Amino acid sequence: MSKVLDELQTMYRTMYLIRRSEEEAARAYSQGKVGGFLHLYIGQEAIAVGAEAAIEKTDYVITTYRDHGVALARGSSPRAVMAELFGKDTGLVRGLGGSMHLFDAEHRMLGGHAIVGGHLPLAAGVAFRARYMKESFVTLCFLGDGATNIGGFHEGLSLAGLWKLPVVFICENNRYSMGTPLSRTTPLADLTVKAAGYGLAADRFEGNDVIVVRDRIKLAVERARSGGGATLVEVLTYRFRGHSMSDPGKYRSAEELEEYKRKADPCALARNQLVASGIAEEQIAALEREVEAQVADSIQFADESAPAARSSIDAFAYASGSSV
Amino acid sequence: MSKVLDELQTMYRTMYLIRRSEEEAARAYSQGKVGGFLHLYIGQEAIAVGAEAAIEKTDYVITTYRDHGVALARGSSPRAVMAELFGKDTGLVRGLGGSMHLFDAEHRMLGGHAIVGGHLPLAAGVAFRARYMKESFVTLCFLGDGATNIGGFHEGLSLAGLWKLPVVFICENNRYSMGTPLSRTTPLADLTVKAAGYGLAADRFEGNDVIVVRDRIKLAVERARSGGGATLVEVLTYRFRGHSMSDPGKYRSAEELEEYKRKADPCALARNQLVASGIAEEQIAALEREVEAQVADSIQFADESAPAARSSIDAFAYASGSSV
Amino acid sequence: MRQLRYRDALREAMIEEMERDDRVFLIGEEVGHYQGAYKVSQGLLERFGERRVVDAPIAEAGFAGLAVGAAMVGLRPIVEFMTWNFSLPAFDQIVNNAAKIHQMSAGQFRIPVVFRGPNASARQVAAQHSHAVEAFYCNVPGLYVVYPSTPRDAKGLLKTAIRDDNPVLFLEGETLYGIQGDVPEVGQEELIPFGSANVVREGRHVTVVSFGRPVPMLVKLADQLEQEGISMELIDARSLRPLDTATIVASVKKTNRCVVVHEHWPYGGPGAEIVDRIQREAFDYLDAPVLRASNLDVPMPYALNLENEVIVTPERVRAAVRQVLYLD
Amino acid sequence: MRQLRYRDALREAMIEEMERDDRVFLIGEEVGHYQGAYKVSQGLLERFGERRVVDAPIAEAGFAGLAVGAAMVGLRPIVEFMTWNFSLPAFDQIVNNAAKIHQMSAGQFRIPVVFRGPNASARQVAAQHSHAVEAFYCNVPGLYVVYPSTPRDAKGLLKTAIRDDNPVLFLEGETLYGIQGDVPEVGQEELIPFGSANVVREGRHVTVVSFGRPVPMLVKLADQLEQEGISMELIDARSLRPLDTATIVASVKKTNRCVVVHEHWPYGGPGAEIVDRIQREAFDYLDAPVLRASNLDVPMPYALNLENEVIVTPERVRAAVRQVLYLD
Ligand SMILES: Cc1ncc(C[n+]2csc(CCOP(=O)(O)OP(=O)(O)O)c2C)c(N)n1
Ligand SMILES: Cc1ncc(C[n+]2csc(CCOP(=O)(O)OP(=O)(O)O)c2C)c(N)n1
Ligand SMILES: [Mg+2]
Ligand SMILES: [Mg+2]
Repeated sequence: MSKVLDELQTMYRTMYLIRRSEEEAARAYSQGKVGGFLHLYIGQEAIAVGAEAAIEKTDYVITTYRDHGVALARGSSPRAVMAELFGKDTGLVRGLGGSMHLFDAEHRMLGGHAIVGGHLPLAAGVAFRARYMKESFVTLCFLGDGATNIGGFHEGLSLAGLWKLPVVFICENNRYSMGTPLSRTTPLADLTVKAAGYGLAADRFEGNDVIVVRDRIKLAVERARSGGGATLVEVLTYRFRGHSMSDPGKYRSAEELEEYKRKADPCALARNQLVASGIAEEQIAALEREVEAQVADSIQFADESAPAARSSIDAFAYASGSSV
Repeated sequence: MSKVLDELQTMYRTMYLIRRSEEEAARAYSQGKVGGFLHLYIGQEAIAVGAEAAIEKTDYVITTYRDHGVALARGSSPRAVMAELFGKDTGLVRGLGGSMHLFDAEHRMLGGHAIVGGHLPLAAGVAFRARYMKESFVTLCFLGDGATNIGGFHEGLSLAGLWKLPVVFICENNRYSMGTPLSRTTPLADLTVKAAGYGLAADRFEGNDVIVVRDRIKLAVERARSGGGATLVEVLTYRFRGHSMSDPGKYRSAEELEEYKRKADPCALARNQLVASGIAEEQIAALEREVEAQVADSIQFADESAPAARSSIDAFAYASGSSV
Repeated sequence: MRQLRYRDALREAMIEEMERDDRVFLIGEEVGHYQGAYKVSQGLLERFGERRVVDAPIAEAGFAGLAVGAAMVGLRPIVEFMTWNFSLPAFDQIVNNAAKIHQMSAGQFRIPVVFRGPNASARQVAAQHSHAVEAFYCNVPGLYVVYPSTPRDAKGLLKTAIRDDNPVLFLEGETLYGIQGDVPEVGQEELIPFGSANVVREGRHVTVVSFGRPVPMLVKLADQLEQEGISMELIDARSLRPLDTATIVASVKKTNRCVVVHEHWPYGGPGAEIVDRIQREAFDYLDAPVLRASNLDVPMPYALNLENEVIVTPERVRAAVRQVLYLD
Repeated sequence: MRQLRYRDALREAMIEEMERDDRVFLIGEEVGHYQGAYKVSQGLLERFGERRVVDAPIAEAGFAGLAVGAAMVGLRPIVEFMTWNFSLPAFDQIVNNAAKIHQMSAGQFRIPVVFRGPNASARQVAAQHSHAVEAFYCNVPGLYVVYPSTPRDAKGLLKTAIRDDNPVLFLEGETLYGIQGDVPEVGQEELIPFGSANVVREGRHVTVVSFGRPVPMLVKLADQLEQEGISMELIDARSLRPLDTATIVASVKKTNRCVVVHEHWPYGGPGAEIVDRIQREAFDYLDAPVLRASNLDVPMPYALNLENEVIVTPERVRAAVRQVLYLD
């Protein structure tokens, strides 16, 4: 199989892993096995997966509370992710963070962050290290369309623009912040109009085709890596579920949702591309079965793991020791 | 005398009042009669005065800690302003606010505010009232060039843009925020590039000619008043003194300062215009003597006033009563 | 009396005050079309329209500041923070503008803004979403801080807050929204004044002072302790700033022992303030040091079993009560 | 010992630590070319260059957050707030990011950031520029808070802060920068650990606990009281979180009386926390309630005569001392 096809297949595999993982997480939530807020990534899989394909393992990513897709795309263990949602000691962050706070140092995933806009300055800081140490890594910072009116967005982009930091801000415009359509949060039709105000480059595209996402993000990544500074990328997408599990989604019509599902399902799109490229249905189905098994395994693992450890309550309030 | 000339003379009078008032305040500061921070408006007089000439008494203004010029332009009593700097009970805010916090409800001056960017959302709120009550007043919000990177700027402009609020943001770009030239705080040469990111109109001009300031601000004011929404106006200017009295101003060359003083002194410019329009030197001198006397009177008044009242400490922590 | 949910009592207070005074309006994220993240504002958009029920974009410092500005020129905004956690990006607006403009202007301007929303933990929402903010804000002169635990107090205090000419921080509880309780009939207007604590239950052996979310748990605990022979007086401070020191001190002078119970972290805050006032004003009456039972001094963990240990538990309160009674 | 100004001691600590560790850098407004608003960083730009002495635009949440992000990936930033007042717009970054990322990531990331700058009133700068912020921050687990009052403590605590792997809030004083005092010779490295109070002066009749700016005033007061026959033990807590409860309690067990003195507003904060711990741990030793002398509970006025009354005065401390000694 060609390298290109191989990559598409790998990307589809991850997207399907995210999709199925999220669906099972939703089921677990309704069974009471997952608590708190659960923000699903269903419908947006092409973005995390395409972006991941555009960077190196040595690059960094940081994102919002809607973070499962990014973590899985980065390579975090599906078992550890699921166990985290279940609040288990085997979870990615030992049951301390839950759905909104997946951190994975090994995979250079700098967290899910739950205060809208609060992580953009952090992203600038991570990129600041590259400049400070003359290192060539790039930082990807995911954010929602709803985050573009808050101070953290402005200050993060201001610093990135001023110091030409190697960071790519990826605004996943899923057209809603919670129940509010974009048209009621900004007078702009195109969010990248904001980029010029920070001296940033900009890009904007429909983000349901994972190949397109990969290639367009790559442009911004290369710009950052080669000293060209930061880019604000607006990726148009749609979330197929409510904002979180507690949102019945009454603010949009069933027709609108169905239309997006029919026309813009990133998983279906990628699958069709595989089929169109001549991959046998059989082979795809095998891959999907493999993923199913992996997701089932992650659920079982999470189910059977020991609950978060009592000792974790005190163990992590402060870092012990110092650099001395 | 023509109405036009009359207006120019009135504006010059106010500019000269500000200039001389500030000079005397500086002297009083060095005599220990004024404490805390003292940020002078010298060099920027055309902006407050030109802007005032562009609005009605029923309009509102709000500004930063560099607020003496705006208060005097609005019509606050020079006595009360000076007494405030002296910390006296007869001060505009009874010695509670000092230089940075001149408020004057009667003249619809909504204060000097000392947290950079913090007052922009307030300005949006004042303008919000006009929309809420279907009133036609306009709000002017002054800010420094250094305020354009902070969250308050972003959120204030975002709301003003979203709801098309009748507010004019007047960025007094005096080329420095404290000791930092603009080039080290933003990659932009033109701050109004930011306006598009909020769906605001923009304007930008040299602001040392008070007539130009009046006419250009008027355009923005009319836009606001007629339902056209907010404008970001960048007015280029220069401050002739240090950031505050404690700043020796080592970050700029004597030549640069002298050049601005020679070419761009707004008071000298206005005076020259009066002369060029045929006003007799004698008449101008008489007006200046009048101002001198007024300033001397304000100093004497401040000097002789009783200190801030002990009772003011407790009297204003809370508003007594309620709307019941 | 009529039974009402805490959530509905809040809504009723807003409706009554909005009908009474056109200057009152509600602004916040998802308060309108979405009917409120926690449905406190359900139906308000339909009733009052977009002019008075304003959906704001995610810009807490922006709309908190907008409310302060609007108040300076005579409007009376109610700001809903989707949760109080999101007031942290607006901290400067509350502390530097809302709290100080009245004083800085020597009384020329008033800031009649109510900031409200759910406070403290809300079941497994982890470290960034579980702040009990009263320890931050109670320190600040110029602000009032209230934290009702019953539907009746919710309604009566919110009406007072809306009519007050000062900025009022109004703390609610996500897990309180659903509780039911007595509320006076519509038409029987009740304005509960700030600075008056509520003696929820009289007792002889020990005074327990609390506020907000832990109160319902303490009512149950009082029953249990009763059966164990311990008579517990329960005081719901409900208004934290101003604080009704007199009622608390009078109780301690009677029982001679006190435990203060709260959700905020142990260092400082109203918890420590209440202890300080008691030891200062009832020093000669105390038979034991005043103890506190509170959340543990750590960021809130997500896992339910850990959260249940971090949030103040009845067991910790019971232990403290027994300790001040020298029972162990 | 060598005499050094507080300001110069801070600078020396930064220089030594920056020379020791290339990952340490300074960022803030006017710290470089302008040589620091209060000249703490004078000469640092020349010495270390623009790479390590970074002038930031006015964007406190931005550069505070940038520092946290940089720390997550191994740098060790020192953030200078021109004054602590300007940390209020960055409150969320400090409370939600700096304080919590270590815990939320189950220890995968460390946040070795020092946030420093002058705290509390600085002579007639009025309501928005006079905050004593310790009452806001000491409540928050995940943070350390220190507040030295002498040049020696300033240097020794700042070095400890820079080497610590946790976020440390380092409070200085505009009116402390100029004071001189003993500092060990260069080469005689001194790291003062957090959580250890300093018994500035021993005494028999009453313990006065304080921290930060009021301490020099209290040293003078102790002299005066001595002449009036009152022997005052003065404890400078200097580390507020963690707090050296043991040293404070031991002193109170000796003197049996205590006054806590601070600049922050009276409601809550470290002031109330210290009282609480004393009444809890030295209950049987107290001959009088613990009293506090603090700034008045109002926004800071501008006029000098009013400011002088609002800031905690020696007269108020003296009155409290006499009261706990039942002398009036
Ligand atoms: C400062 C802040 N305000 C409010 C919230 C509550 N909240 C969480 S997510 C969200 C909507 C965000 O929308 P968007 O940025 O478009 O991201 P999406 O959820 O669509 O991925 C809101 C209002 C928050 N977490 N932080
Ligand atoms: C949030 C905040 N950060 C820092 C300061 C300290 N400070 C006061 S004025 C100033 C410079 C502002 O420059 P600019 O906005 O250009 O206004 P100008 O003084 O030139 O009129 C700074 C840094 C402050 N007041 N508020
Ligand atoms: Mg969205
Ligand atoms: Mg400027």
